[in-house]
Amino acid sequence: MADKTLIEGIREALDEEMARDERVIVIGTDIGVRGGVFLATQGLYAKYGPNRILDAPLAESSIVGVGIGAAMNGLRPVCEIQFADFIHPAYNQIANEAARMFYRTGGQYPVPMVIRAPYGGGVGGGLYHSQSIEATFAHVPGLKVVIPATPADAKGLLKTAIRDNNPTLFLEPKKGYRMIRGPIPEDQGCVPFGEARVSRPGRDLTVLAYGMMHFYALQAAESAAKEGLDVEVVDLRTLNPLDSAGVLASVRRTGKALIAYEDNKFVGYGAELAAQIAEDAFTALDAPLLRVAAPDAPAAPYSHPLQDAFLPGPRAILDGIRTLARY
Amino acid sequence: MADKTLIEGIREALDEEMARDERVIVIGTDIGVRGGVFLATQGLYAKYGPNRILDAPLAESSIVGVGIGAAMNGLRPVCEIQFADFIHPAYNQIANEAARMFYRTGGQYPVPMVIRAPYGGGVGGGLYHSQSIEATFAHVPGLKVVIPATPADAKGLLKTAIRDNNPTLFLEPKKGYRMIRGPIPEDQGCVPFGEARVSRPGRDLTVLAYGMMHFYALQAAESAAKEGLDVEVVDLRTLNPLDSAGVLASVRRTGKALIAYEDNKFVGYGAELAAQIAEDAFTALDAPLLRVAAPDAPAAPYSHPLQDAFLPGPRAILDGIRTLARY
Amino acid sequence: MSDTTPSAEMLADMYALAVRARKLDERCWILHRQGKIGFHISGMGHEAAQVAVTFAMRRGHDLLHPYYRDLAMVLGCGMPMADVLLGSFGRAGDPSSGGRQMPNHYCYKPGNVFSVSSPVGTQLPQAAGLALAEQLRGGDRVVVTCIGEGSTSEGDFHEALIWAGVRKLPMVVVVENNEYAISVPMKLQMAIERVSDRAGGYGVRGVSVDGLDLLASYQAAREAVDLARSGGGTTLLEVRVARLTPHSSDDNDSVYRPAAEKAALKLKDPLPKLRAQLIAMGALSEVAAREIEERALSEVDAAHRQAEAAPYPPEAWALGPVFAGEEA
Amino acid sequence: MSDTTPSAEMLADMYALAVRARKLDERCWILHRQGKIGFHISGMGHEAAQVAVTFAMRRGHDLLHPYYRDLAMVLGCGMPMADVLLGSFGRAGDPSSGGRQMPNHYCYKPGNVFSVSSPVGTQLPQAAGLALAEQLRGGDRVVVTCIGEGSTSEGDFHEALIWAGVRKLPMVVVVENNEYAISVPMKLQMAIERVSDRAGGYGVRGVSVDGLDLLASYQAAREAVDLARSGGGTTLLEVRVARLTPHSSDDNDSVYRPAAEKAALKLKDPLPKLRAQLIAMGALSEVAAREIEERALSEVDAAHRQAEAAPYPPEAWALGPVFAGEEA
Ligand SMILES: Cc1ncc(C[n+]2csc(CCOP(=O)(O)OP(=O)(O)O)c2C)c(N)n1
Ligand SMILES: Cc1ncc(C[n+]2csc(CCOP(=O)(O)OP(=O)(O)O)c2C)c(N)n1
Ligand SMILES: [Mg+2]
Ligand SMILES: [Mg+2]
Repeated sequence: MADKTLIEGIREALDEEMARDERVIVIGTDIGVRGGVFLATQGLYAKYGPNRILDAPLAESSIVGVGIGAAMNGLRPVCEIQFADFIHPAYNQIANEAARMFYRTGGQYPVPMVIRAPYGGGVGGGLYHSQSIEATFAHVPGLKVVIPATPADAKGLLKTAIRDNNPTLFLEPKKGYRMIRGPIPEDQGCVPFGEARVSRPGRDLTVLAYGMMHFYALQAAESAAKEGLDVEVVDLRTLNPLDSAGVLASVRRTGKALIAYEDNKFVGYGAELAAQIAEDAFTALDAPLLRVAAPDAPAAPYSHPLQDAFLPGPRAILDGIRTLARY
Repeated sequence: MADKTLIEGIREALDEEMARDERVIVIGTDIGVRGGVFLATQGLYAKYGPNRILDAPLAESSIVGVGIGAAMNGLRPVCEIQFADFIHPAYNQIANEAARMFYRTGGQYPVPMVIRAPYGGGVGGGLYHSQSIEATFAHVPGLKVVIPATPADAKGLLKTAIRDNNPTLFLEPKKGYRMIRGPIPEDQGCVPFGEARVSRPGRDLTVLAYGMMHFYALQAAESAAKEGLDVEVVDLRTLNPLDSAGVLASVRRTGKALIAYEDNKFVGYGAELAAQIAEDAFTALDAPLLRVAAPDAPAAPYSHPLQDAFLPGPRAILDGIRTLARY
Repeated sequence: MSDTTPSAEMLADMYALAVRARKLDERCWILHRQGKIGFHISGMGHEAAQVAVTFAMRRGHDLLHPYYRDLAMVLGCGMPMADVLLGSFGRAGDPSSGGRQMPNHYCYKPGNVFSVSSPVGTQLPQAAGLALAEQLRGGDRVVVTCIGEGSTSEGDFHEALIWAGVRKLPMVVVVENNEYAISVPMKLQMAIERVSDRAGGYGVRGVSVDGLDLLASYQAAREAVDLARSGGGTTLLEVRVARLTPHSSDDNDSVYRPAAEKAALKLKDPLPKLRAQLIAMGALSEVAAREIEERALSEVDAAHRQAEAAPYPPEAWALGPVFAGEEA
Repeated sequence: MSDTTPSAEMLADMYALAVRARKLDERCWILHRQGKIGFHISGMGHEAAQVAVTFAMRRGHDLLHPYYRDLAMVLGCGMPMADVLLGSFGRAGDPSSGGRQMPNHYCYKPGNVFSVSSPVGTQLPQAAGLALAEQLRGGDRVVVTCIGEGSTSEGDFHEALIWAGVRKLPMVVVVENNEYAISVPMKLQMAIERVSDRAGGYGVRGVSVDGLDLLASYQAAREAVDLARSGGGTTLLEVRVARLTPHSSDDNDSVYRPAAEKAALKLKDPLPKLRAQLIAMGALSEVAAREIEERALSEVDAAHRQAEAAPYPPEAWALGPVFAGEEA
């Protein structure tokens, strides 16, 4: 089985789900003939035509709002936001509308919609092509938040998202689009939500991560192994629902947890992981928790030395591993 | 000194700051002749006229966006969002623009702007007049987030916010507007940001809270005292900057921390408090951390029994205190 | 034109709907003053226009994404009075939200009425999405959505109208212009005389009509709905109405509305005018009118009794359902 | 009209600015191909309109809130070429952001140029706020802000234009219409022929002009700026331009732009046309034109050398400043 890229996993999922269910449509900017700025929809316009792949006006609130309406009228839209940084104009439609619709109608109107967005830094994108937005949206009740870390998961989780009857924010680590490679089984099916994956078992401590930081965590664990440290790496895969049981089980096994995320540290997603561990696995802890995250400055700057200084990577994780191991 | 209400503190701060500095203007809907839907600006239109108190079109993104522009051109706007739930359309202007402007211009363009918004539940407002939004915005680097819990702080912190050269989200616990009463010194000056306040010293455990939950925490602590529990209550006052040192000092003294917030629990602001404690006061902890917060459903429902079931209050905090005390 | 002229029977039905909405609305104000319900936001003064639009639709077939003032429209789409009041009382049987949303945040699935939100303007892109789905599948249902004139200042209005124009969506956007957004007068929302002047910028049809005149409104609405159904795209239909009440039960409009203006409001009330007009036209007799009014009142009484006696929702409804269960 | 007709000297200056922008722009594409800079987004094809607008302003006095294509405008407002390139190279000396923002996200405080953001459309409400502050203090500075035609679909465009109309703000909103938003053609953004048709809905003046024609653009821009300064409110000024390049250095436009259309672009280039026109008018001699071109190229060379040799920012700049220090 030849390795594929993460973006191929995305494209295959879209293609197969569109072939499988004609209610699936895609809405976004530059997704038609252009095939998306990252080519996630390449070839789909030619295959499914303008009634399934809809180039939208440059207006994110409407991309989501129109998606909600279409979802409530029998379709299953996949809305593409070109960069996660540009989802902000749609925050109202996502948080106040899509996420609350099912609850506010007492379960009468589900909103089966996926919002895809490339996120994260390291591509020289500066403040507005580098943001991590998962904490903001994981906090919104009624919205599922998914981040794949492997090509197979990209495909399997996106399939699940499209078939799920809830609004789902599907965040794709854009730096990993072509950098993260791996096998995708021919018959790759849906990957269930709410199941974290121990991607590297270990005994000394647990690193909790997702997306690009999971990729780096594996590298850091590899380096740590050379120093005799046996690090367990857990890939969360879905941030909401979170596999709390899986997270706690790992931490209970190892007694130490490093929480790695690329977003700004303060009130980031890792804070929730820390809180749950400090509430529910307190007695199993042999050391303080440790978060490795981006500083609380706006986002990764453009200039390469600044970008490098800003973003946490394998080295920062390895440093954290050493600190925790020493404790 | 006769007691005043929290909303009076707000109004006095606006009035005094407008009198003091003619660059201060107020922008919002229904803030003119109407005096605001909660009467925060009552009397100010008559006093300062239409060039200082500007009724805006019903368009929150522009209320903030226009505020940013005015702030960059020499004014000091106070923008009112009628309910925190309606700030969502302005998320882009706040998070991408106001908060990032200073950093992205290398310190050339500060944005001295306050965004005031009544927030929180308990007033029969249903899903869209009850939301807590502090976690979402405290996570945004470059934005200060302030929540007063007393009339004096309402006045003193708002004065500070207006004089601060950074964009500040000033969240007012609307249920407390008239319910929270207390003295406001005649010469009430600025209350500095970043200084939490021990509003009730105690030895057995610490309750960390802000806004309405601080009000309830004092009630719960009172009840607990009758059961022989000596509870310390800390009012955070500013969520960003957070007085981490003050928080940690209290928890180190008592060894136990209950974190109370009215927002949805998952990835809420309390998670950050938990994380910092679990990182930096781990060895001082005698018990797991405990969060008392709203469930992860959209927001407080309208129907009174549902609203009561949804919102955390003194009873939930007291239950938490007992649990922690027993540990 | 002639084939869209309402029959005498239909005119009587229209009057009946307007009266039903008015009587129920009045009851809500009373219930609020009595402290029995926590909130009310009113359609009084908007009824003629709302009835006109409702009758222009194929009710139960076409889709309605209304806003909080559209009491006559949701009644017209089949929502029982008792269901409205169950919402006002926050009772379990409330079909809009099971007591979760504030009163007047209507949702009535059997009548194809979509859920009213509080953040104004959000329904417009959603309505465009409803219409887009209809168009893509080749359906013949028209989407009607409503909004206040103040709320057209929100960016969502603009974005939805762009979709409407670009894709010629089968939609009617009804702007109920009562010249106020709470206290903010229309001239602070727009530097134009008629909201329909905004249509030109979107390549959609714009029409303004006296929304206090039911017959004129019906003609305009009917043309808009028919045009949408026949592939002619969206109409931005402004109905000029009057807000006969304060903004809501939380508002005191004497602070910002001149006394003379308030006094003159009575003259704008579309109902007495409609009544006289229909009687003059012979579409209604005085007796029939009175019968309609009495029937509406008994209906209100019965609904009131039923709703007030209904049980509150179980506490568990505060917690969910938040997520839809899985299905393939 | 006659008093706004540019003198020969001014025409030569205009040509010089257009040429400076073009030469610098071309250099950036080369630097990108050489892998020396990470990104470039171009103003080629927009220069005539941009120069016209810039010269209509009181440069250094009026305020400019531009967008990423406005290279000629920021140069016209006094930003040195080297400063532009310091941004492209991500060097410490970049006056826009100290290397924090992507290239072409201009900010130049000495020239009253406000900071370009990436999220499109956000500058418009901000520009309205700049203009509001100016108006409230009785100042005479005009605010010029620019946006692409695709970005006018964002809600922020609508909301800003509402403020502009309601408050008669001293502002010019320049829509640089190059008929594409990356790959999305204008007809998917709007069901109208001219962006200026959107002005009517806001009660502001709307003008469309051939932005490839510098003289026509100057007249239109000058009228708009003068009107704004004299209290006449905002003009929505559409300049019809051509995007001679792919959207940015990340784009491949041959996927979506027909080959014939691409081939025909050369004919649209405003610079050769302007050159010939000015020479025909006698505003410029062939020699003078060549001198301008050569001077521009030397300026580019010098700026290039300076910027490439400049140091990177210190790592600490990644962390801040995030917050402004306190002052009373
Ligand atoms: C996004 C948002 N901002 C503010 C409010 C508060 N609010 C509720 S109704 C209203 C006025 C709406 O006026 P208009 O659109 O003219 O409708 P009308 O009530 O006059 O029918 C306001 C400001 C809201 N519901 N949503
Ligand atoms: C809010 C937002 N959404 C998407 C983008 C990505 N993007 C950058 S430029 C652009 C096209 C803009 O087109 P137009 O406004 O016509 O300006 P042009 O580039 O043609 O001059 C897009 C979609 C963005 N920068 N901001
Ligand atoms: Mg109105
Ligand atoms: Mg364009």
